[in-house]
Amino acid sequence: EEKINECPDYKTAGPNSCYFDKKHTSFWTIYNITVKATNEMGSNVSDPHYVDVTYIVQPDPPVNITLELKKSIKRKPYLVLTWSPPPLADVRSGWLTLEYELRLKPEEGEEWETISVGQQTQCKMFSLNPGKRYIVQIHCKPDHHGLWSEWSPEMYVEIPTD
Amino acid sequence: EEKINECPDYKTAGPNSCYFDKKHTSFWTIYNITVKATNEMGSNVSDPHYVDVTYIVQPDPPVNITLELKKSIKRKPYLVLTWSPPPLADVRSGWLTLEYELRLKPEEGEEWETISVGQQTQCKMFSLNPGKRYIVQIHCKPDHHGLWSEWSPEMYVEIPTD
Amino acid sequence: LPICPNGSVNCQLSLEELFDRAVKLSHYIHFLSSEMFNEFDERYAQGRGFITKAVNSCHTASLTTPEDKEQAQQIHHEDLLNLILGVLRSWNDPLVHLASEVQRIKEAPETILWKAVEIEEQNKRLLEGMEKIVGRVQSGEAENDIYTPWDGLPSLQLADEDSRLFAFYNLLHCLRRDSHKIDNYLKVLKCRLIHDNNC
Repeated sequence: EEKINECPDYKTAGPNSCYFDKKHTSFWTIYNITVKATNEMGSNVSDPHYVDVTYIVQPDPPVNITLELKKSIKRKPYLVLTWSPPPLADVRSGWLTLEYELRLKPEEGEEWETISVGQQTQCKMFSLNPGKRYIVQIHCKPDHHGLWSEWSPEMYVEIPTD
Repeated sequence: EEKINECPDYKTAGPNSCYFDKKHTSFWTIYNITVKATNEMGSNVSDPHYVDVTYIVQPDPPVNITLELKKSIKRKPYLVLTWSPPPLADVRSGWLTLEYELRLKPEEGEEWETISVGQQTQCKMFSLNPGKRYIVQIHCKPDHHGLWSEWSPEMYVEIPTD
Repeated sequence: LPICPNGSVNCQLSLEELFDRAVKLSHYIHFLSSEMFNEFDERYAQGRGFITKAVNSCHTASLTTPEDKEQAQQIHHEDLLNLILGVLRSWNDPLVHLASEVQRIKEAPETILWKAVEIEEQNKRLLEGMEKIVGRVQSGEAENDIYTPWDGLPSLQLADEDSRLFAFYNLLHCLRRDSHKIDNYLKVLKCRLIHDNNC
């Protein structure tokens, strides 16, 4: 039989909201959420909204991003990027596995070039235009389901011309 | 205890060969393979050859290779290459992660310049000699273990002189 | 790096290699299961309200599985391994029938048909690998009793289309959920046993 629970916290997320903390949500469970409105005339219930938290997890952006310019054996410049998972995302235990995507573009360019790097936390970028200043950002997502994080703050790097 | 199995198929791969299809190879196992030669004088067994199929995976070459000549803001020509993973390699699911290398050389030149581009499926080539005709090829390999694919068919591009 | 430095003495994959491959396989199986469910949902379930009935009706529901990180971390690794084995075994039979029954769905796209067969094959392969891992890690005899039977075949063959499609929807929904559990638990075990909880 269906157990109906009232919203545990109407305040934390501001007006007209309901906040479910970890104690009130578990993975692999489909929650049927309805909103009931009542006034002196009576009350009415919204259509049900079905949610499994597994599919709506959004991590924070990656942190500790480093950019390092290196030269290949044939003196060609390439960029080594490293980063760390967001601190709150517990990847250490294996319960959450993140995958990453980075994007870059010349500062005055329009089009971002997006590269998916799977679960790695470092990446080598080749084919960079000497003399150009590039903007680089990284974001992450749980490996199967959930939402991409926001992009990390913009970082800049200038490729030498010699 | 070690189970010894005879070669399942002496024909498919031609003379003096043994062909193991998917049903006869498990990737949880290291195989100890020996070849026994017999004639009227008696028989003899080769030294064991140990094989882990994950280490000998060779993908097909990349496909859908496109070459496009572009002009940078400072009117300098550069080349944009894009390609796709071989169709049989399931990279989308993360089952197989491929890394790529491309090589190019002026048509009449001797020496190939080889550039590793990690998991990217596109690459920009700067510092090309105007007026020169280049040959370009790409190959790929599973990211940890396995063998490089054959090189893709040769593609040609001429760098304009103006 | 030679594969068997000291010849055939103890010439086998390391526990780390076994776990690496098991995790890669479970990731792949869950990826396929998710895609198959989404494709089926998009094509056959829109507007039929199947989700309301699919709540907690999986044949593996009787297996007590960790529902959050703390529970997964408290459970002993041998128990979690045997639980994974139990869930995998419980899916052998339904996956055999899914692969054949899905061929009978009206205009079932090739991508669904191919995935049903591929998942069945890879599930067996993962089961083979898990038995090797358990053999390595387990002190005593591997427990064979964790298993839940599946009696859903008749519902996949119902004459009434709506009921039959709901049966498929529910099975695919459960496969997506259970394959995600297996993938998560294997990643937790790998981090615990191989990387000392420092993945």
